[in-house]
Amino acid sequence: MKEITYLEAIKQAMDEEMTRDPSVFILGEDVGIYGGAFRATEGFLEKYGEWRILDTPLAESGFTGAAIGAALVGMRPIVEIQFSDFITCAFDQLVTVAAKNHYRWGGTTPIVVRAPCGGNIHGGPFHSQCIEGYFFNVPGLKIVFPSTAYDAKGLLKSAIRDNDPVIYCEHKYLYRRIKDFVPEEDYTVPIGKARIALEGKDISIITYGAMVHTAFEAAQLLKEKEISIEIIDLRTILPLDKKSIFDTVKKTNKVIILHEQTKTGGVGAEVSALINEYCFEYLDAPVIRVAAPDTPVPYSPPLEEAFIPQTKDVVSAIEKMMRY
Amino acid sequence: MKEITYLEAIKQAMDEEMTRDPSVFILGEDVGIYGGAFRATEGFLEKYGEWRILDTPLAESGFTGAAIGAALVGMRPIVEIQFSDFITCAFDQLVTVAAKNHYRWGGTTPIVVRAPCGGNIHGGPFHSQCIEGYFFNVPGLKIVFPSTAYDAKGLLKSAIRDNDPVIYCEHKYLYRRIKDFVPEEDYTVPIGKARIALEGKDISIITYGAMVHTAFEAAQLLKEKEISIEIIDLRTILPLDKKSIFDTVKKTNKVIILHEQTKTGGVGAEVSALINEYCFEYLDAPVIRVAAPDTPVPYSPPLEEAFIPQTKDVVSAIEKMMRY
Amino acid sequence: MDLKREDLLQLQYYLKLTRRLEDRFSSLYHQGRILGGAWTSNGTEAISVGYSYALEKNDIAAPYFRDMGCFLVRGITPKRLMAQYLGKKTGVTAGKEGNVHVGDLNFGVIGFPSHLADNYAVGTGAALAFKIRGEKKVAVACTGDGGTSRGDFHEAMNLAAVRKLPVVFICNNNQYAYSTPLKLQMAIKNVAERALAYGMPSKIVDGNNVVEVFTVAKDAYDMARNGGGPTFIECKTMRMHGHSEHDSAKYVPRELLEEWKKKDPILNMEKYLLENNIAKKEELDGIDSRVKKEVEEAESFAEESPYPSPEDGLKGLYATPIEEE
Amino acid sequence: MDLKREDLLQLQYYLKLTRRLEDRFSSLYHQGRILGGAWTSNGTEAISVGYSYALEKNDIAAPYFRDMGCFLVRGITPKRLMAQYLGKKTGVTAGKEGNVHVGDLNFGVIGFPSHLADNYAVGTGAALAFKIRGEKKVAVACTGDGGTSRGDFHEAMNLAAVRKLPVVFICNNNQYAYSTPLKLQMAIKNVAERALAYGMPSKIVDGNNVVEVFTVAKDAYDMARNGGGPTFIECKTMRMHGHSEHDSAKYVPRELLEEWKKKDPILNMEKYLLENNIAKKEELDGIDSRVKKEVEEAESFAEESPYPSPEDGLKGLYATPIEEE
Ligand SMILES: Cc1ncc(C[n+]2csc(CCOP(=O)(O)OP(=O)(O)O)c2C)c(N)n1
Ligand SMILES: Cc1ncc(C[n+]2csc(CCOP(=O)(O)OP(=O)(O)O)c2C)c(N)n1
Ligand SMILES: [Mg+2]
Ligand SMILES: [Mg+2]
Repeated sequence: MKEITYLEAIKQAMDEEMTRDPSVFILGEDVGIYGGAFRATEGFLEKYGEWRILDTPLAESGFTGAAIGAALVGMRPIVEIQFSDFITCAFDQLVTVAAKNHYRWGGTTPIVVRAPCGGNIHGGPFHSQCIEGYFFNVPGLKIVFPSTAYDAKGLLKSAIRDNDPVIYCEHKYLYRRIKDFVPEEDYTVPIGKARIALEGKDISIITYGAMVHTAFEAAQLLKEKEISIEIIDLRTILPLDKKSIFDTVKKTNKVIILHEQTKTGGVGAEVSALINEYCFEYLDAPVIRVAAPDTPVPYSPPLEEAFIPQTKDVVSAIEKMMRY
Repeated sequence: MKEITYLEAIKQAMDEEMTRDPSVFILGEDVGIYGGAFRATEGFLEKYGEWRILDTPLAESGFTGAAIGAALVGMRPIVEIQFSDFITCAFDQLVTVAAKNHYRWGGTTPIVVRAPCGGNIHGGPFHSQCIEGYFFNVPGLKIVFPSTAYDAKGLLKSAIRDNDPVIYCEHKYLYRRIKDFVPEEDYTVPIGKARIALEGKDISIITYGAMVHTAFEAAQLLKEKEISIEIIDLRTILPLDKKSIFDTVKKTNKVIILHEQTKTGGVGAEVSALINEYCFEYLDAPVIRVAAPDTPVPYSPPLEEAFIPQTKDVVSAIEKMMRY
Repeated sequence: MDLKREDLLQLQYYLKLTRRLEDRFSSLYHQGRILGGAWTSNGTEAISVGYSYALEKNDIAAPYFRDMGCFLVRGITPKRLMAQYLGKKTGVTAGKEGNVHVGDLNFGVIGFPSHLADNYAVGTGAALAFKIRGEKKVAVACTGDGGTSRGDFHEAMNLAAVRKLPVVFICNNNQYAYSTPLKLQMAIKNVAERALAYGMPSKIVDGNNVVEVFTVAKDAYDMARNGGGPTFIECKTMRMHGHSEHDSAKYVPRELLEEWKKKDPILNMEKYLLENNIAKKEELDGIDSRVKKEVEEAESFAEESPYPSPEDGLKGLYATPIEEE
Repeated sequence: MDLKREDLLQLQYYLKLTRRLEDRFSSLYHQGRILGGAWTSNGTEAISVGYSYALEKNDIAAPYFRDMGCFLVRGITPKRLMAQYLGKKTGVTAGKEGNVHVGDLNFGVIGFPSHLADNYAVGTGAALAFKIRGEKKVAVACTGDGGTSRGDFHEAMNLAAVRKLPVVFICNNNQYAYSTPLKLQMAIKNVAERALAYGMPSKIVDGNNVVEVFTVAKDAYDMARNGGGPTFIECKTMRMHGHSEHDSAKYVPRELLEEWKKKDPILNMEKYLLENNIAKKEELDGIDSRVKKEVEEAESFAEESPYPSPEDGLKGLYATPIEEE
């Protein structure tokens, strides 16, 4: 076991997969000589050469479309979108082509789209968004969002080996801020499976991405008040792991859904609706969503702090629910 | 009062607004000499000339962006997307620019994007989609979806006069199939307000678009079985009219959400989550969603029929709920 | 250019097969037996037949919706295409997709997504794969004159040129995009001028001359295959039917159609074959009967084929489905 | 070209103001007092200053993120810009947006969305409005060399050319897009060649010569204003800082920077003013002190300004909010 950061985990996953499988290659803006805006591919150009680490023109739709075409004829491209916000420019290729190829005519499109997401880095409206909402109503895509270095590595390997288009959301705030021990040998984390990040019995927090850490902070504070929190880290957003969701509801009977994405039409809405539909009788209180308000991500520190769900927001939602 | 089709209602709304306000103009593919793929602008080119009815190059992003720019300097453009499916090509301009202009820097963007949506016309995956899901997690947009000729006209006028970007979903299946009596004089239907399409007391069906008519068929069949259905026609999808939703829940205590859009991450998820959060104690049964399965819209008749929610699906969901 | 006699006859066969099959689609559409819509390449068949016939077996095509000739030349049978149009289980997409929205990688054909020019980028990606793997294959991608106005056209052409990828871009310039004439689509005289923006060589060919399309495409493939990079080929032609079979195309001047009728690609080819003593009248008639029979058989096959069953529509979303516990 | 002495001095003033203000942003960023990021136009200021100075009051600019000169010339004050960078309530966007992601229609400046080339389409739309209304106004839109690879560049240029809209497109060709050199961005020698695809006239100018940028832009505006349609102007220059202030730009050969340092636009202009006896050394020093003072005042103003309060972030989503009952 070795302790590595979330960013290092991403880098290792790509490096090991590229070594293992010659069909894996990376394309995007500044992934080559610069090693990527966040340095996820540092040193890769020297190691793999300019035909497996492609600095592309500034053209998200074109290079995502090209990745799709390469995938259809047997490659496993990893597309780096410099900031996930720019994925809007590749929306058509992902939704129209990649998502529907297999259903429509049997084309297999094993691409991974790495999307550096999320706020708390003072990036403002265009360098802070969570983009899973754009793709959440699109059948045919898979979406994952790791919260730990262990999962970051294991899920990225699974995504690369998967035969469907996977949007891999990686949270920029976590890149250098969290570390984990990961095995030295090859391992994967399955797509489609949530994990119990913390076992508890009073209330479940269902969450993912950077908010898993916010949930932990809340759980820590609430422990002192003798409230026992269970944290479910979804890890895969699409398709959702319904069983894990339902199991925790049946256990604690009280649920908070927490995400950094804006509230309306967010992942939390679907989780809540599923719980309502399938676990109605197990609920001892309404399902509450703690999420960002319905605005772009503001830039100024006091605004951004108010935008991103904070530990105190989670704590007060839980205290309110305990009183229900 | 005069009886007109849904399509005629759309046409009249545009015609009257163009006559009333010289800042209104229309752009898109084949809206000029051809009068639009669905004939919504037939005769307009002769009447308003080639600078207010613009046949554009085949370039959804470019002409949507141009509409945004024109709107910022005082025009009120109506963008026709030939089939709503092609709106994926304009996604970036709508989400990045139009939706965020006002919040980010105070720019006012009064554009209407007409999106001919929906299936049941044997159009297959790319001429049948409901696209509200792509935009439902995007703060800053408004989305409306009329189900009657009356609302089609009134909502389109409101959308044109509104100062924010409005995505106007119009259901192709309804174009020539439904008729309403509409006033001869000017009227509008407010954005943000649902309507009670049918008063009832046992179960509420919350729905919108073409599914309102499916809900009516179900209500008709259930009447014979002495089940009284209330139908809420949302009309505006974003932002949702929470009060109308909560009022009906408080009245009937049982809710079915019905939509043609695919289930996961659909509008129904948000409606269900809101009900859970704010009307938990009023619920006598789980909130059930009747929606399309999570696949593209298939072409072949038996597949398309299985894809689109049918009256019988609604009836059986309601019968099940009545037994709950 | 090394077209043998058999090749020339095959080209004529494919032109006629495409014409007849699409004519049949058109009739069935008008009879209400094909639902939704029907698009034909009527009058422009030489383009897809020509560029496809010039490919080698392992090459890849990323066609657009007026490329019925491509599906046929690459080996997708009239039976499967007819069943596709009728929404039958035996269709290329087993009823999931309709009409021209089809592809089959067993025949090296990438599916056409409705969104024009998307396949320019996708085709470029196939070429990128060949380049990365060091394979001597090429990709060909096609779109209409209207499609060249889309962003994906630009992004794909540029990427292909920068990386000198083995891809050839075909443009079916049939002078209209639905009702939109060229002068509202672009302010240049030839679509080929678009290629100047990328430093990419371009060619203008008579899109109604299948031998010319074949020859120019073949040269471009050869160049691409040998590391010479991409070429853009503008094929000048005229759309002889409406945009789709429901469209009477009143916006097209009748004289324009009269003029182009004389340049019909099948007549052109027939004349060429006869005047140069390459084929006899009887042989050409033989092609006609063969084509007629094939299309009839295709129709019977499709009519007799079952529809998919409703559950089939729920399958195939993912290549690797995730099991629910 | 009718630049009076005052105009020439004003141009030099704006060049220096832009330089000094951005230098200050850079320092504050490195001190950790500006959060997120800071981008400068260092070495390329003549472009945005030149094209903006040539506009008339009621014209519209749709700039990109290296156009600080545009904000300043159009009248957005250093105070509001400094407050913008510091996230203060008195900033142009009151803290909603940061740094260069800013616009204010009171000064005819459309906000810059981060997504490059989006503003080419938006600017084209402003020109379309002018054309529809029969107003004699022009719009100018700007992007970088990298931005010209995007689909929106293509779609906007084409639309503007087809409709002969009164819009002028500027390209800041500073030879890099982040770390990506021109040769990986396009396979042409001059970005201006892109315009050939649209039948649009283009010009190549020395982007480090503010008088040249001004003059060529002015001519293009005049032509556009009088119905002559759009022009594409490539301004050749060199990005002298990193992509943003965190980037040391090791990937840029030092000799290239050395060479371009000699062509600094402010030095250029100073030489021109002195050698032609247009201004005296003291006058130019006067500009320096004026600029210094303004930037200092801007900083004090911004430092003393309050932050927005958390509730402010919930306001302003819609222009016409929908009241909930
Ligand atoms: C992105 C996109 N927008 C709109 C359409 C609808 N549409 C289908 S064909 C067509 C015209 C195509 O013109 P062109 O590219 O010249 O091809 P042609 O039909 O003439 O062969 C349009 C607008 C589409 N398929 N894709
Ligand atoms: C659509 C899009 N993709 C990616 C980015 C991230 N990004 C910001 S600036 C930049 C490079 C821009 O290069 P260029 O257009 O040459 O402008 P310059 O920075 O050189 O002035 C990139 C990739 C972006 N802003 N927009
Ligand atoms: Mg055409
Ligand atoms: Mg640059």
